[in-house]
Amino acid sequence: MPGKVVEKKTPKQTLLTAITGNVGAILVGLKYFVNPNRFTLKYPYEFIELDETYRGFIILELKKCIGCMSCARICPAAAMKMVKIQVEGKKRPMPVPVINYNRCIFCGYCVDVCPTEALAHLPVHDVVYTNMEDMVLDVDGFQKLVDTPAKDEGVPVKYVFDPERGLVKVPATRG
Amino acid sequence: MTGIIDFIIKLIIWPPLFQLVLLPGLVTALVVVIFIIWFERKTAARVQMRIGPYHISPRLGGFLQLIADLTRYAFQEIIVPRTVDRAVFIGAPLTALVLSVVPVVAMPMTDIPRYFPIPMDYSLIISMGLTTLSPIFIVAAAWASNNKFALIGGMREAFVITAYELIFIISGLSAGLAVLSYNIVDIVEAQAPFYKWILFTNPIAALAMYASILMSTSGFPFEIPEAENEIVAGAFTEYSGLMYGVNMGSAYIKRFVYTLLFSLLFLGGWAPYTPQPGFIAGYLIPAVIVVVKATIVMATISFLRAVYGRLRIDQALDGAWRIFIPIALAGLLLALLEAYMGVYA
Amino acid sequence: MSASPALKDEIKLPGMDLKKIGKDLYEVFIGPQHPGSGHMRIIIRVDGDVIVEADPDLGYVHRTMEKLAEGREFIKVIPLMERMAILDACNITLPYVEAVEKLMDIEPPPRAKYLRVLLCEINRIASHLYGMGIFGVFLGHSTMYMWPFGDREVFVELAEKLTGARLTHTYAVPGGVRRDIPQGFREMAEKAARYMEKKLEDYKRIFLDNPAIQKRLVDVGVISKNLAAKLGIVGPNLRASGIRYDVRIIEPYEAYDEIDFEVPIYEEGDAYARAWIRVMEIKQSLNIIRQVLEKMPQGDPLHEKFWAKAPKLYKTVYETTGRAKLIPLYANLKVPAGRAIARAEAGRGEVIYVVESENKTKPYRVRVVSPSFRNAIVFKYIVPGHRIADLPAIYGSIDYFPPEADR
Amino acid sequence: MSQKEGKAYVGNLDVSARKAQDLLLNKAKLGKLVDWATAFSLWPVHLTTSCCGCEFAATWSPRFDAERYGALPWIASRQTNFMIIEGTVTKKMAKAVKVTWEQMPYPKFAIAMGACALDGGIFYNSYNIVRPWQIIPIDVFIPGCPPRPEAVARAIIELQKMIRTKGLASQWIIKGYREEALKYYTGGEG
Amino acid sequence: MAFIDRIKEIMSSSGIEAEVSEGKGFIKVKVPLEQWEEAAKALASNGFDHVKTVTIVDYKARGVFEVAYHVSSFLDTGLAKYIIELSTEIPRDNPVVKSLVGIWPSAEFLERESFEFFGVVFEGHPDLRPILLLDEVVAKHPLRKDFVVKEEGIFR
Repeated sequence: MPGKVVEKKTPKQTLLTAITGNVGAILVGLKYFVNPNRFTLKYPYEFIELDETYRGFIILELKKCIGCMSCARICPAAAMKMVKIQVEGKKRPMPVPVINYNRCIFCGYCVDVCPTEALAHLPVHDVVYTNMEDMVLDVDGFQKLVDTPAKDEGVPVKYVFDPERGLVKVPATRG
Repeated sequence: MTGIIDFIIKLIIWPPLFQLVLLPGLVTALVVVIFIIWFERKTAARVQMRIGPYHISPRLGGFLQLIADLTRYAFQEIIVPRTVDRAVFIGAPLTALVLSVVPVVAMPMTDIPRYFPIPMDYSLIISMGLTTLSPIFIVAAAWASNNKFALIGGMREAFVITAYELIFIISGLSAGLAVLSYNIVDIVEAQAPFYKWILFTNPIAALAMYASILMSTSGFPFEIPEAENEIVAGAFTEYSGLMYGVNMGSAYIKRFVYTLLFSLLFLGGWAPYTPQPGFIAGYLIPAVIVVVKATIVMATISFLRAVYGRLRIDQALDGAWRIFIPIALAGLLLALLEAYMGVYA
Repeated sequence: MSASPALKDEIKLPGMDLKKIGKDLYEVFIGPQHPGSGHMRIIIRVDGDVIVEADPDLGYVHRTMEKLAEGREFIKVIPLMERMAILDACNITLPYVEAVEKLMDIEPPPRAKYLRVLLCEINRIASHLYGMGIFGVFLGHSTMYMWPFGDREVFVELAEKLTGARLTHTYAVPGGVRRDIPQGFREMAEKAARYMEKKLEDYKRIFLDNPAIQKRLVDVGVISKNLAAKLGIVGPNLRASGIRYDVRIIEPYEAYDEIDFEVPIYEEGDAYARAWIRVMEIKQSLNIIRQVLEKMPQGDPLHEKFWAKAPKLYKTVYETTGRAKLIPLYANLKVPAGRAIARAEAGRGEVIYVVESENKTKPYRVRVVSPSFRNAIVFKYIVPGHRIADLPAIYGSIDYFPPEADR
Repeated sequence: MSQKEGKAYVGNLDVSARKAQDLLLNKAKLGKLVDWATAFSLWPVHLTTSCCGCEFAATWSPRFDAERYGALPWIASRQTNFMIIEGTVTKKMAKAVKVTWEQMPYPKFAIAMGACALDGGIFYNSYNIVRPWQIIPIDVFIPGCPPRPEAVARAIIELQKMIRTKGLASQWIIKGYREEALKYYTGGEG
Repeated sequence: MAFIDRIKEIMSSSGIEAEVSEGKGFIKVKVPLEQWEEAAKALASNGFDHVKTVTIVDYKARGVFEVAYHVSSFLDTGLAKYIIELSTEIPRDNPVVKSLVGIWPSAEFLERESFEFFGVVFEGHPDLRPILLLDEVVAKHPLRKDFVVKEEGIFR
């Protein structure tokens, strides 16, 4: 059964609502002042351990790659390009994907379309650069593990849902 | 040599200068303002489920944040656009800053005549009169900026100040009327027992004065003259660097001075304490008590920013003329009644 | 301000050229660098404090999506179109996917339909909370900015668990969806819904029932029923004016015809009603999320055309991680010739796509009209007569999102 | 009143300001203090260039709360020192970006956020966009579309480190410009 | 009576030679350019009160622009579920069409947008200025098929 329309009315303003409204607003403010529901991530000292399914940076496992070029063809931002390199066990140079993080939009199409799971997401998404050239990776760079810079400074945490406080921060162990 | 040091010490503790510069003048005001802005940001953060300034000094909960902001402002480029009226653009905020702190020279912080800044019998009227000076220069600064947003902000400042200064003065006078004296010392002394604070005997006037402080000193979100989402900091749109710091500072100092007056008139001043002879017991301690009370009042104002939104200018003026001026007049009547019945006789 | 010779070479923005305006009027530019506007500009002409003329100047975020879509394969258009409202990503791309499906004459499996509805409603809540947050900050109510943005994170987290991305989900693809729900998702959603319902009461007390806010909103920016129809505005703004129009009930798409929900209507048409309607719609969306998770049928995530032929690895990946991998055919999806129109109710209103294909791998023409673009006309007709201070209130209540409008 | 170099009633402000800067920063070694203060007082100007603004807003929202770093989104460009380019910059917006950047007093810094602000992202071949590094000098680049709020926070931390170790703020005040930031500045349009 | 017949009836009763056909998600009403305004009036007087999109498709090979208004109704819930595509064809070298802003004010911004992207002139539009683009970009009429954006190959 589809939805139905329900007519509603906004509350009227009277002198009484003016008084109760003011008092109510201040009381709610006080409630949060006395018992704050803080769930701030203290970022460099703590960092969120992302799920394995998170669509973060991408890593190439060269052994599995068959050079089908599906990833480069489906890349919406033309961030993934093919380069021809000589691979062990192949006679002719094989096309292998490389990535340009200047463009990558982390849509995960390439990972999803890869027929051999040669591409995989890393649960990392807080890397910054001061030089744009560092973001254009070659085949070797594409196979390297990108790790979150917060790892050296902080501890991993996870957020879990809670009916009283929305999200609650709990410690997590990496691995 | 010792003569010079003696002279300097004497000059420093010479009441008018001491009060204007050190306590509760410029220096104390700055310390209180730094505390209050930090408190404001932390309170808002607390209500808003977050932490607020923190990383600059994790152990102090980010207390140094304001120092960093001020230092950064102090060393930033000061842009004076080509289209402004240069002299007024630079002069007006500085004048406003000086004038905003001037009213404290008329506020005695103790009842020992030796430490009165300027002994006089009409200190209430003089101090309230002096508070009305600085807004003029904010309007001047707005005019000099030659910017449409600044102009609108200046106009709003003029409107709001006219309306709410009136409330401020009426409710201030009603405090004096109850005691039948316009000398702040008399008013404070009359409130010596806790239950005789005018806040309790005349809450109507206190409410009116509190509201007028809220509105006329432009604290977020009651900063109608500098509404950020409407007219981009209003009068101060064009100010940068230290000049903007001066503007911000003078707004907060003004609020501090207003709340000083509020705590003298309604919260019993140095009330639980009776000044004793001697510089420390007779002057410093009572002054600190007044400053602490004023800070608490400012803190409540800071808390309200987390609860309220901004009013429209016409609604604010409507509230002033239609609600708060009648309330202030009712407070005046009540004060008259109290004076007649001799509550503070 | 006389034009001194040195000022001549300075940058000119559109609208800055000299125009004749009334004698007592002066022009104020609200935006694009202005905290009371987003990435758009409203040129207003003011008489004293009262606005007499408003001229919205859009296009600051026009990123040429319609043109770029003509040069890209069908599947690539989804992330492209998603960028116009990344906080409402599933809703805004769904009609495109539906239009492509109509052209290909396929229908997604029932489970995919429910999953789409699930993400759509999560997005709708996040989008409404975003709108309320912006609304709050426009009224100088900083808590009303922070709370919705904080609570939005609950739903962003929920969407992240489902799709693997915070905002740009790229979830629905022709034929189905890309991921299945992870383990324990139902409990998470239930907890989030319970939290949100409780929190909405606090919103009411600090914002909607706050007399200072009521004063700002009641009878401000009134759009009457007839005017709303005349201007062709959409979404919650339309329903706040008393028009019974919601694509979810007018033309139920996906699984909406199997779900029981209410569409709140307000007759007042002012900014206050527009604030209320968002709160009410969040409540209904929570209700829909619960029902979807309850009624969700079993089945494949993708249409059998794409799923039956998929290699074995694909199915193992789907069973272990919930990722429905796409077969390489998607990279060069050939869509039969024809024109299809599809519409959906996005967070801000009806979004409509006209997709024309000529039996190639790239669309011939993709025309999209987003809800914000249709709402933009409101500023021209509603704002005049109000004070400058009302402009942020109206702007916030319309929940205008410039990237969505400019495409 | 004459408009010449501040000859009005207040003395020559520019010259005296420069002298004071020289005295304080070169001779009194206040550079470290300035760098410290600037690093912890990066106030981004409110200029939302595109849809990464959603994550920009989320960065200042309770869960990530970038105000902890002392960064407070501020209203008017004149009072800020920090700009985050949030995603695509269209040709129309580029002019506004340039105007805003020039309105800001130095020392000022900029971060480019999101793939669109780096190399166009998904709009790499659009006819209506500008790469922001063509119009203003950028200090830190954040990949992602949109980047997570943590990445924005990471960029702020990175910038703070750069300011404090390289003394960017004090250098800028002494010289009036920044050499390393000119690397990306190619004139561009706008 | 099927809805499509009702549209046919509306058109024929107003004396308009319209080709009415059913499309995927819409009902196509193709009218000759001369009867453009009358057709719009006929639809408007039958309860179609707003325009959803103004879509222009450039058929370069045939040398025409197809101008299509997708109209529907808000106030009449019975009509709301249908989208009518009112379309006509105009020559590419002289792209002029009557503006329908007078009939449907909701088309105002949509027509301005079509004007800047295709250079189609809407006669009688009260305020025909570019809305999204800068003048130098408008001059290229970017959505016409002869303005080509370059796509990149898949090899670096």
